[in-house]
Amino acid sequence: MKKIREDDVIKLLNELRKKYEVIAPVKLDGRVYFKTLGEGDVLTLDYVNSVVSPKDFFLPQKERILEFSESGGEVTVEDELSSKKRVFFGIRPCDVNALLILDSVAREGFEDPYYLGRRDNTLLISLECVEPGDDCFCSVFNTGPSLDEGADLVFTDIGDFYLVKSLTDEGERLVSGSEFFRKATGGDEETAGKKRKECVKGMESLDLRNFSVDEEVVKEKAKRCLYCYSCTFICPTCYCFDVVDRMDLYSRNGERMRFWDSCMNPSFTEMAGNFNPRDGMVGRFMNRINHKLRYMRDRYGVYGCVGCGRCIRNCPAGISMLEILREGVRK
Amino acid sequence: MGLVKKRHPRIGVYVCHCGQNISSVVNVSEVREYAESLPNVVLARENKYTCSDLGQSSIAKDIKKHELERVVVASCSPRLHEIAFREVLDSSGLNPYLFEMVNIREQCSWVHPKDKKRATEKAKDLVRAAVARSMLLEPVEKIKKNVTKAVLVIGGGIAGITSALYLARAGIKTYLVEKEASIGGHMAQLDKTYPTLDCSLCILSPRMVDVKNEPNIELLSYSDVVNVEGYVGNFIVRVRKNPRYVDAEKCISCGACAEVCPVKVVDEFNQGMTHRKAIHLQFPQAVPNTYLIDRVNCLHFKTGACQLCAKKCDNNAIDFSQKEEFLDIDVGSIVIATGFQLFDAKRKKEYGYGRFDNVLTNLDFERILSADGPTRGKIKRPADSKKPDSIAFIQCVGSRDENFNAYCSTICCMTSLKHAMQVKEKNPGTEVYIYFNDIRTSGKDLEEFYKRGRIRGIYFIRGLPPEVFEDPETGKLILRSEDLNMSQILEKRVDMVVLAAGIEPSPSAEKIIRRLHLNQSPDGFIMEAHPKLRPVDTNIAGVYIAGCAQFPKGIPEVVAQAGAAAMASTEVVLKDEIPIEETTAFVDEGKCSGCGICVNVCPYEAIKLADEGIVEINEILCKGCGSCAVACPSSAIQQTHFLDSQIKAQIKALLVS
Amino acid sequence: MGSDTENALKREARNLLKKGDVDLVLGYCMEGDNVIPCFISSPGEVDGLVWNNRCKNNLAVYLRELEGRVAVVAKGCDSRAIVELLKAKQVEREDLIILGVSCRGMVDKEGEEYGSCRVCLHRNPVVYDLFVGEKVSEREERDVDELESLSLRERLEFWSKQFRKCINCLACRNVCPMCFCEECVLEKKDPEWITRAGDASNLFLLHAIKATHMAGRCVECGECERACPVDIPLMHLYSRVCRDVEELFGVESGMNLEDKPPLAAFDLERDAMLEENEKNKRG
Amino acid sequence: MEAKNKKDGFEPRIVGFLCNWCSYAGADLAGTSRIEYPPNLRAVRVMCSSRVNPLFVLKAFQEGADGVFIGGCHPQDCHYMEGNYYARRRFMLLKRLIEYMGINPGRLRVEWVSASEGDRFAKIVREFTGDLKRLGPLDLRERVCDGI
Repeated sequence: MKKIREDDVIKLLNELRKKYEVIAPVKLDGRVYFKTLGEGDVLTLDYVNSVVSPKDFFLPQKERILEFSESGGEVTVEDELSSKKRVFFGIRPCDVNALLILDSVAREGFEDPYYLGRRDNTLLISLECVEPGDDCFCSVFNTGPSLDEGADLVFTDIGDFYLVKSLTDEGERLVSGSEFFRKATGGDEETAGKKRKECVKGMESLDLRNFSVDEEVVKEKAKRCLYCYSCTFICPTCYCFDVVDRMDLYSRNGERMRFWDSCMNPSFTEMAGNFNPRDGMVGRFMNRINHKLRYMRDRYGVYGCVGCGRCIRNCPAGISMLEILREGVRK
Repeated sequence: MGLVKKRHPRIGVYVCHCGQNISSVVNVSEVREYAESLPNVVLARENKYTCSDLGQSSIAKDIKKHELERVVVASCSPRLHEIAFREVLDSSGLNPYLFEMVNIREQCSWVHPKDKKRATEKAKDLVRAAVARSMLLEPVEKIKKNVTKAVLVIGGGIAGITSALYLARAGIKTYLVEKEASIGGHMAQLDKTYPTLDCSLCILSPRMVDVKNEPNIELLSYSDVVNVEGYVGNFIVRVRKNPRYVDAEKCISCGACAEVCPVKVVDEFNQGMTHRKAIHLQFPQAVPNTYLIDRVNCLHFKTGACQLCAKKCDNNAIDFSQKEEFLDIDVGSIVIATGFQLFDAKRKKEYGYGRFDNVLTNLDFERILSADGPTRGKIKRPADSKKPDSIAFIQCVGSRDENFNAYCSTICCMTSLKHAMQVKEKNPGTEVYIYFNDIRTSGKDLEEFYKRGRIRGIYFIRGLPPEVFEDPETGKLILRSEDLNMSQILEKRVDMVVLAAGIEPSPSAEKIIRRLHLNQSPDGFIMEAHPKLRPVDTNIAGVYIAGCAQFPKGIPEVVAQAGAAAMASTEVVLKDEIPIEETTAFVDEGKCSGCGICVNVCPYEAIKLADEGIVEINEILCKGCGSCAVACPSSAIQQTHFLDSQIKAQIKALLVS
Repeated sequence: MGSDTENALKREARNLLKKGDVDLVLGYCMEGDNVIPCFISSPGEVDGLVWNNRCKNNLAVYLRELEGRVAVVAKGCDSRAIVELLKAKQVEREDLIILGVSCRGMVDKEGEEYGSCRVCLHRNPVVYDLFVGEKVSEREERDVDELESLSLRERLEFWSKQFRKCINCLACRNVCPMCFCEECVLEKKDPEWITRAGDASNLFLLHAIKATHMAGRCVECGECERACPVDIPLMHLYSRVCRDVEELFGVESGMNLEDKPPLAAFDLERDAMLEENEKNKRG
Repeated sequence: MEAKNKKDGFEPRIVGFLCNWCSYAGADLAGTSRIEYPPNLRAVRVMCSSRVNPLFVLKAFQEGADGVFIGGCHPQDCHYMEGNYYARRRFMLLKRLIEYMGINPGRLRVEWVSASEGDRFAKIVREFTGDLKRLGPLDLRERVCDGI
């Protein structure tokens, strides 16, 4: 086990910036976002979690996936794959678990080379949580506040220092190749353990063994839903996207773009000719809940929710995923 | 319906030299080459004159040979030749709306002669935008509608009578609506007409009778137009027939009823200078020649009693139970001949009309001169029935006056001159003065008429008196003025003053103007579509104007214009069907949320909120301004040929560098 | 705050449901320590109704989707939204019973008053069938907008920075009680005005277009700002438009059923004068 | 600061929406009367100024226009009677909005030009082009995306 002084973290990241693109939390208008660090950016270590989930850096809100052009009847296509080396610093354990879910989606069957290009070239340095946020419920899914797999390095706040645990060889290499890390003591580890326990205590504990989605409850909540679908945009595990070809003026050359879409959007399932198999708001809401809490589990063996609490925090109609879980257990 | 491929249409571009009008500034070859390089352009040509027969036929040939699906011509303003080029497409089997014109003459070569390089760049930009737009053009189908073969003439003065007779005699069903009890209008009130000094009713009356006898005319007198709906070729007009309380079928105009009627009221036809009964005939020659009970004054309607007239009438023509009736008539076109109203001379307070008994208007004086009038044609002072020894006429009362009407009322000079000559004829000893600004005599035989007046010993005084005073003891009227020709102050004491009150638009036209959204000139008259070339057309297709509703004018001009309006209105009703504005707005029903904001901005009431909570656009009423398409927040309304997508393509293409 | 008002509200709601005057009461209730919108259809559930300073939601947004006769709890902004929905024929007056309540400003979980509430000018309902509680005094004037003191360049920078945060989720539109278009022009595909996968200038365009569409419609309830996950100060933009509409055309949206939509009306003489003034000021 | 060094030789790009009946005809008259003006304006012909959606203007700015011109009939002369009255309100408001968002309202110019005012049309384009030269390039896309 190693540790690093809090003041040295920024030095470490500056060091890493020489070789990597470094993504880290910064404050913007008083709230925290992940951002590619540039000159003049101020790193923040004082945060619960980011407003927008880290998925934006792996499955961006919008991206160009290929370019095409036509000339003399021949069409040329050029893929845009990323192989840029990156370090993602400060990702929370819940969000690391969310990436693991996205990984399953991207790797299974039809591979998503655009996502994987970014994912496989990014080192994750996770920051464990020592104090839960108001809406956090990772404890329910065991996706936090501590982390044992999924990242390359895990930092734990132990006061003036961060305890550093490496989970992969690459993480290990990074630690051993840097002058900022020093040996941790048994006391450090003890402090970290205590802090983790404290943190869990402050959160909801639910036994999901008897959980099933209570559709009546969900329907009742659906009535309230305003279909703003910001929950799906900030959710770290929602991965639905739309693809559109943007053509030039003369419909000869163009680019293929993909961008986030939402299952809550009425046009999501709309077909040519205006038929919509999932017409109606309740149906769309139900699908989102079922997708998170049933279908993902059936398919990948894990819940599609990691308890980051972003949707709860942001819902204008006060709809709470945790409440749905509670009701599902209560039943 | 043919198929138009949307994505890669085959485009032909023609860049015009226009002799040297364009090519002396714009590098035409460079523009053509550029056009050729644009995707989807299969050919680009240069022409010396694209609009020439040669140019047009080369386009026609290319359309066939090269299977062109879009044609772009870069030449002069589309306002000049767009229609001609569209016809080339039409006759070559391509929808005429698959054409786009680029203005590189009026808006390029002619205005940028010193900067050839940038003028050429601009021409290229414009061509690029036109090509981009042309790709998104869609064929537009012509809309045609059946025509109702009937005409409505509103107003039964000499203008309306003339129009109605022309139309009816041409075999067209004509409705003539007159608000008064009889047709005839102001002309029926005149004694004589200038410059011939023939008796007004003698020439008018036979025409009035013709109207009565003409089988193609349906005369609706004592009636008002209360509503007009529809559009050229298919107007629906609602007319209210007011009750006369006298059965026209039974009344033989014997006048026995009026003799026994106990109610005496002021007679409007004689300008209030005599009295009539509550049951009356407007004037002896009235058409229709049917008596009428004036409901406001009739004792029966006031008290429920009386009915003396009914008891007296042998034919039982009196019918107190008559009610107003509403008729809906269908017509293809409308002639508006609502005439004028006389300027209210009381508004010109300085002249004392209404205050001094011996101050009259020109129309009052007509009645005094008339053999049917209050004095049986003898000229008498109203105050004491004394024969006047001197009469002064004051011109431009309410006309050419910034306080009232700035325009010249056209007819007052000759009217006063006519009156002066009639005075001289009847009482040669009477002194006659005409106070004037300018004497206007433009028109056939009018200058000669003026000369005749001058040798009759009429005094013409340049310069209007600012005020008329009355000597309370003698009743003489005192006029002080500056004689501008002699540069001296004049004072005249006369027995009588006649004011040449001007002409104003008739308020009875107001409702029709509003209903039909007719354009008005600032002075309130109905505006013609073009002051020279379309003098009887209005801004609304199928609606025409005749007579003083358009502007003050003399009888010959009124009659000529009435004939023209009749002719113009036949242009519509002689057709079986007529084309309708094609670049109209349409609504995508699936996208309309029914908020109705578009209804507010449509000046033609072409948009209605239907029961299903979406709007409907009447493509016939729509004139294609496109305002609704902008008001609609979801762009559910679009304008044909000016689609959002087409305009967006233009904007983008203009700015691609 | 509010327990008298809350009890009165319960009384009225119970009455209406008992008498069968309405099928549904739309109000607020608690879920945990959250206040959430609720739909009450039987007198027995009425006890769950609450009225306090956490009832932030504009309930008008639900009205278009509800069937039957509805009694709706309406504070100032809710009632103004209802007026606009009525004007746009999106709801029927006879299907509504408006339970007016006056608002003292809503606060978030931390007890901080929402921005839109801090500057609210109409806390009392403008239209209602039954009024519950007491009226509150209203602010007379709008606050000075701090953005006004910025230079043009700074303002463009400010908004660009804000819009670069935008993740194009359109929550601001989706929660807006005034956004009821069948197809939103922001998502239109033919033509596509906003390139959905385009650069940030598209987001500038998106928010500018949305602002033009709020003119004469926005009731300044602040739902958009609360729904925005990335805290774009949208109410600055829309309040600006409201202020402009008010200054120019003398109309405040949601205040009067008789008002014509200001951009679908004109006043010949006044507009000519305005045009002259504006030209002198803005070129 | 607004793009100082770009100003030299800068030629503003203007998109002009002209109504068919008055402004477009006025622009044509400028041509037939051979009244010169700078070639910076590219016209888009619409039937009425009321067809010009504020979003056309915003789109033009986004696509790189330095200025947008809207020409309609004089008040009371609209071919469609009321169109320019709606246009007038829409663009008064839009001017204020773009100003608030940081675009100089002088970049949007609305004028009523009759079919007989060829000289006036030319004068306006001359003036507007000059104004925009002084303001420099707008570069909205670049400035929004990169914060320059």
